[in-house]
Amino acid sequence: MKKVFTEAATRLNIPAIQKWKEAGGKVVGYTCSFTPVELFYAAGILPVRLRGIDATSMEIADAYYGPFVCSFPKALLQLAGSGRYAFLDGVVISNGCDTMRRLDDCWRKMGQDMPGTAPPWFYYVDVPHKPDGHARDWYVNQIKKMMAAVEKQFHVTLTEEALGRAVRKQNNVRRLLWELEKLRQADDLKVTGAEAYAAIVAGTVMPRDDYAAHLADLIDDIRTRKADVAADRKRLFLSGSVCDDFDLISLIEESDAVVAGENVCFGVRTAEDYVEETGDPVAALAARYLSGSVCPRMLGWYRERASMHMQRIKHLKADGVILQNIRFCDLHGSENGLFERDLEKNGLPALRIEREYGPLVDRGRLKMRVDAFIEQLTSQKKSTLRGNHAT
Amino acid sequence: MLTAGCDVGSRTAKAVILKNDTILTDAVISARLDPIESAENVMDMALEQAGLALEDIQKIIGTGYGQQQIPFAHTCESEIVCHARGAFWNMPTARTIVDIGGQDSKAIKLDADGRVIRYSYNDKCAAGTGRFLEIMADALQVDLDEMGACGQTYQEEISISNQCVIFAETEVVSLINEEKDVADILNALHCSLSNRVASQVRSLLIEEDVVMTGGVAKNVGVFDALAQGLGVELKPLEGIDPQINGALGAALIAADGTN
Amino acid sequence: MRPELKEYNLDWLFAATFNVSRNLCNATPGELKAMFDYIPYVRPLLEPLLATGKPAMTFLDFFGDYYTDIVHARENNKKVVMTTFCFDPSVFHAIENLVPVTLEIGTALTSMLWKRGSSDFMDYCTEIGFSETGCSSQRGAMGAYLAGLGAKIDLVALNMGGVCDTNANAYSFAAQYLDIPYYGLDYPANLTSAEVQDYHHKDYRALIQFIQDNTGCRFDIDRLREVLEEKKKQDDLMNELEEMQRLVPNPVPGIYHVMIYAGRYIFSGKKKYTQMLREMVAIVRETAEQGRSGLKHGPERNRSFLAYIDNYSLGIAMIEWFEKKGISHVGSILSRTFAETAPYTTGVPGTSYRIDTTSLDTMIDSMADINARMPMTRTIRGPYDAPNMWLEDTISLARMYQADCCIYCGTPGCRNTWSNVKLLARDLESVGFPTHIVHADSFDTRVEAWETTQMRLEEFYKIRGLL
Amino acid sequence: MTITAGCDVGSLTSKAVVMKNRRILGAAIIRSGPKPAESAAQVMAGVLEQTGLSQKEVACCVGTGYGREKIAFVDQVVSEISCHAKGARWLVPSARTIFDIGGQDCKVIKLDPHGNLEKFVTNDKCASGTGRFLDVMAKVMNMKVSDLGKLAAKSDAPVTFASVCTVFAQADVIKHINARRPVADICAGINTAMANRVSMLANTIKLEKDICITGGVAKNDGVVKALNKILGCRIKQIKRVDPQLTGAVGAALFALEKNNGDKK
Repeated sequence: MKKVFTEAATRLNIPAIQKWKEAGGKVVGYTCSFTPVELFYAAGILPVRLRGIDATSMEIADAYYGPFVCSFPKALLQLAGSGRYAFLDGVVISNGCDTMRRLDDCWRKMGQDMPGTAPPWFYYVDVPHKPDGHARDWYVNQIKKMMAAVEKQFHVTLTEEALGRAVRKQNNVRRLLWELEKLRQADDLKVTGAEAYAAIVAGTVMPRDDYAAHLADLIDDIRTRKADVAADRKRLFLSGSVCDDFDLISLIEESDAVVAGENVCFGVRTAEDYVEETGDPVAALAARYLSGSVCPRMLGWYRERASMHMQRIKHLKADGVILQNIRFCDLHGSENGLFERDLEKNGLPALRIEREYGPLVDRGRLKMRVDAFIEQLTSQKKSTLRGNHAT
Repeated sequence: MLTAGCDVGSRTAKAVILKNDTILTDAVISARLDPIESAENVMDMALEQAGLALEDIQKIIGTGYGQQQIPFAHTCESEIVCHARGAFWNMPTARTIVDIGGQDSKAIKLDADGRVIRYSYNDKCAAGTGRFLEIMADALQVDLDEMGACGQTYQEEISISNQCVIFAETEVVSLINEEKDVADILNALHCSLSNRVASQVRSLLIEEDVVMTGGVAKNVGVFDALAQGLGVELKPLEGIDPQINGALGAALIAADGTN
Repeated sequence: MRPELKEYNLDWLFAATFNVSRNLCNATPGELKAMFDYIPYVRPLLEPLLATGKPAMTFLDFFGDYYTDIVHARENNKKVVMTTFCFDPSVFHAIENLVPVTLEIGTALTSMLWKRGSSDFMDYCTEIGFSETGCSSQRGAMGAYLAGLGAKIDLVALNMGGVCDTNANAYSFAAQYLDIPYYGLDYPANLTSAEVQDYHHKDYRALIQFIQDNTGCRFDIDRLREVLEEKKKQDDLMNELEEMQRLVPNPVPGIYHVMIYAGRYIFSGKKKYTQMLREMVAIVRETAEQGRSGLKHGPERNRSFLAYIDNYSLGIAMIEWFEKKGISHVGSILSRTFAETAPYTTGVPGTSYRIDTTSLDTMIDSMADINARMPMTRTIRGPYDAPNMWLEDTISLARMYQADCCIYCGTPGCRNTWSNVKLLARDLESVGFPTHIVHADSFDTRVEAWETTQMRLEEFYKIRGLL
Repeated sequence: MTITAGCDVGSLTSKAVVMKNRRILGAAIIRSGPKPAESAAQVMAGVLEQTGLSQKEVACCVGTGYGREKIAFVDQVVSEISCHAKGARWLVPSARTIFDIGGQDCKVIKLDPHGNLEKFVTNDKCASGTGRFLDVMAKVMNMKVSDLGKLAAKSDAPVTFASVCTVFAQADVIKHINARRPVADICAGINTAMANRVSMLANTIKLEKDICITGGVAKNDGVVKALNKILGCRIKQIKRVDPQLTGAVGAALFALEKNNGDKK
């Protein structure tokens, strides 16, 4: 376990961010993985994915949001309202889903009620709900607009060179993450889900150079390891709504299972998952961020997601899949239903769970279901499962 | 002139008898299954204490969950109005009133003349109501009236965040199984309830003085946690049992009407 | 789903219900009374509906046509397209062999007409893997079609992505579950910029391509022009009703609103819908001339604006309750057009649409603009407090119709409005509109019993001194 | 001859079963105390006394249920889902689907033709559809849960509940009582509400016949009848032992397998 990763994955204002601020650097938070972070790196700004970790109560957030909405944006609002996000110089909110785009409404209102709880700069970016044709052109323009807004707000100029450099750096990180994925595909699994997940989450909040170096270390270290952490344990794949909750991973790994891979908003999905380094960088960014339609917010593109999902699960040699979604997350909530159906058609057992974002509640009930799921995998003939991977 | 208010709630029934605008007597009983019976019993008790008969009372106003079933009430008033009236009479500086009842919790905003300007009920979730505490008291086998004091002695801060009351109960059971201290669990429950209610009050924009009415106000644990959740000073009613506030308000409104 | 329910076809049930009830219009009061005893659950909708006279006759008539078309779609070699309420269907009517099915209409009807509402269909959606917390307005009828208890759906086309992802998500689930093609128009937060308009136009052309590819049929230009010309007339008639609604007392009956938008969602651009609107205008004119209110009895004691949608449980219980209390319903966000000729849209460039039938291109652009300015695709797309969005629309409409207060009614499945309705209510209060938030589900009485909703409403009107 | 035992420590009740080969020697059910370890010891002691055996004569013991991790004397722990499947399959060999409705949650378990655990669903969203729902309702009606079923049988017009939420349904019950609705109809309404919730959960996995029901609620004929009606099929009820013991029986059977396995 790399301390720097676990720390980054379990704390909000991590040393790396504090150092960055002390050096006079700007920090901008973003809510959705469709935000092209490269342009912030190019502007010398640190983009940080917003997380609602350890929001134990919602007395502030519930004053703005209604009762029937996802607890993730609520948790973000709660933390902002309690001053935990005071280090942000700006926030980019996008239309990830209905509730998330309304974070803009709620956060601005809270800023009026409680001075100092809103960042000095809000930017709303309109990501199309389809990846191709006129939608892609649209997104190119939106990225250009956002770049102009960043230049104006932070008094910087975004040169094509700078953008190119940022793209190359981020691509390097993506390739490293794919290296990690490849290591997790090995017959002998050398890294636990908790460890890998920490590394992946850390990648959404740490400065690039810093992160790339640590990630490279981790990968080298894993290569030297001998023991198979999945020996006589089940390899599980975790999928669904955004998840920053390490208790969930450790709860799964406390039972006879290892999380071999995950598909939850961040991280990489395929070896091809990088930004074209030649030609117009903005067009390349738009193309990459819309490609693969990796989130159910890309309505009508389920088949693409499903096949990508299936490929990864097979290559990671998962014995079963845990499909989780946050309560009131309709997008993942219903897509998990389709995944469950299609996975089981392919002989891959799935367990669906609905949870609240943030501190794990009801550990006992959850543990019972994970244990039972593992017993289910054991009692069914492995051959049929492995057989599928072979094909 | 004699007026009375009768507040039939889901867990208790209360009655207050007023002479002009001084409280002659008040009574609180635990509710019977049949609201009519609750109403009659509590009223008889109050009348007996005051040495009066029902006919002596010029006007009786009913309120609360079972208001429609009160046989002897001349009219009914909503709990909102009654709690507002009672609290304002008790504390003319009150601008925001919080009442946690058995079935629902209410936040009420008053203007300088004690008129209700805005109010809200708990979001559709029982985890923000007195019922929450009742069920938990059951699970912990603690007397409802002792929960508050008992929770004050907590050592460790734990959080119970489950949305569903019944699942929260499961959470409590597992905390007991983890051999957590009852005081710590109670404190967690008080915070969990208070935070739900706090957000409800915040959405109306808090204006001081903020006063808490209703039986739950006697639970110091909830009272303190709520004050913390609101981030302002929370005031108790002066010199009366907060539980009778609804009935008191009803009696006062009855008096207003007859003057 | 309960086995016995699997024996009935939803479209057929509706077709039968409306085809029978359209004959009731000529029935004597005695006959009606006898009839109602046999249909206790249909009565709460049918009785107040029939009370409106002529418009009801036309309304029942085209609803009968609508579901009969759906029932016979197969044998008439017509394709069935599943779509949503805020999608203007005139484009479908411009194609010979295409029949639209609108889920929200089916859900509302089951909630209004059936004892258990559409709860069995809603639960069926959960049973096949759809999110239980999704919006009930789709889950109701969707369950029936996914269970094969309605017309076989050939394709899905709608316009809610970006405005209401929850809605679009239900349709994309249906398309995937039935393994049929899907196209959704996509809407950014902004409404008025040239960039957005261009995006709308391109998106709509792609939709038309999609429809042609998947139905194997082309648009009949003359037919399209005919439909749009008809729609112009309809907009003008709706505007006239809206205009008269400004009078005190308000001569427009509350139930008209539901009839107007229900009709619009299925019959926009069709002659029978125009006819219903004409009949309404005639009646309202007369009422207005006599200086009467549209209420069945008693004076107008309060004017309430529905800041979102209406409640469709137990017939039209809420609208009937308004009637009883002397509250005149001055419309909801759903019950209006945003045509450039509409009283409150004139002078606000980009927020309204113009129907231009000069060429195929101008007609397609017009349809794109109409769809981008349906009640919800216009009003709840951007931040609630941005220009021409939810707050501004609500305030200007409430003021225009001299509303005394606002009521929010919706569904717990509405991520959009439940994310900011508390803010809306606050702001409405601050400009002087007492606002009540109903926690019930407009389509599913299991969420909150109507008695509870009614009790809270009573309390609101009483405490805030509105009656 | 091998003696094995199963101990099922639930949040409301604790059960223990002692088996000789595949024959049940003794069984006990007690109310769970606050400490699972103690409840386990207590219920186990009870069975041993009943059967005149001592702990060391038990070749192998498997623990299950809510407090399984806390039981001192077990050789292995298995989740209650597997144990209920195992036990039910042994008690009703034709069973392919098992409803286990316990105090705190409701599980629907599907077995493949060989009796392997194929799929399961549990109620994670809502507590209505659990034994707790009936407890709470019975408390409001101030009658015993078992009477709900008996009385419901007399009803031909069950009331409908506005809310599915256990807590709000309580208010509904009170409302119906105040409205002077016949008690039988209210009881029937409670059972139907419960059955509706369970059937929705059950239908999320394709039901295979035969279906059998275990757990405390299995003893409530009213709910079972309502379920039969809604699902349109006959649920087999466990007669050989108290259905509440199914999990413990399954655990004892697992213990036997483990024991034989270890010998080999």
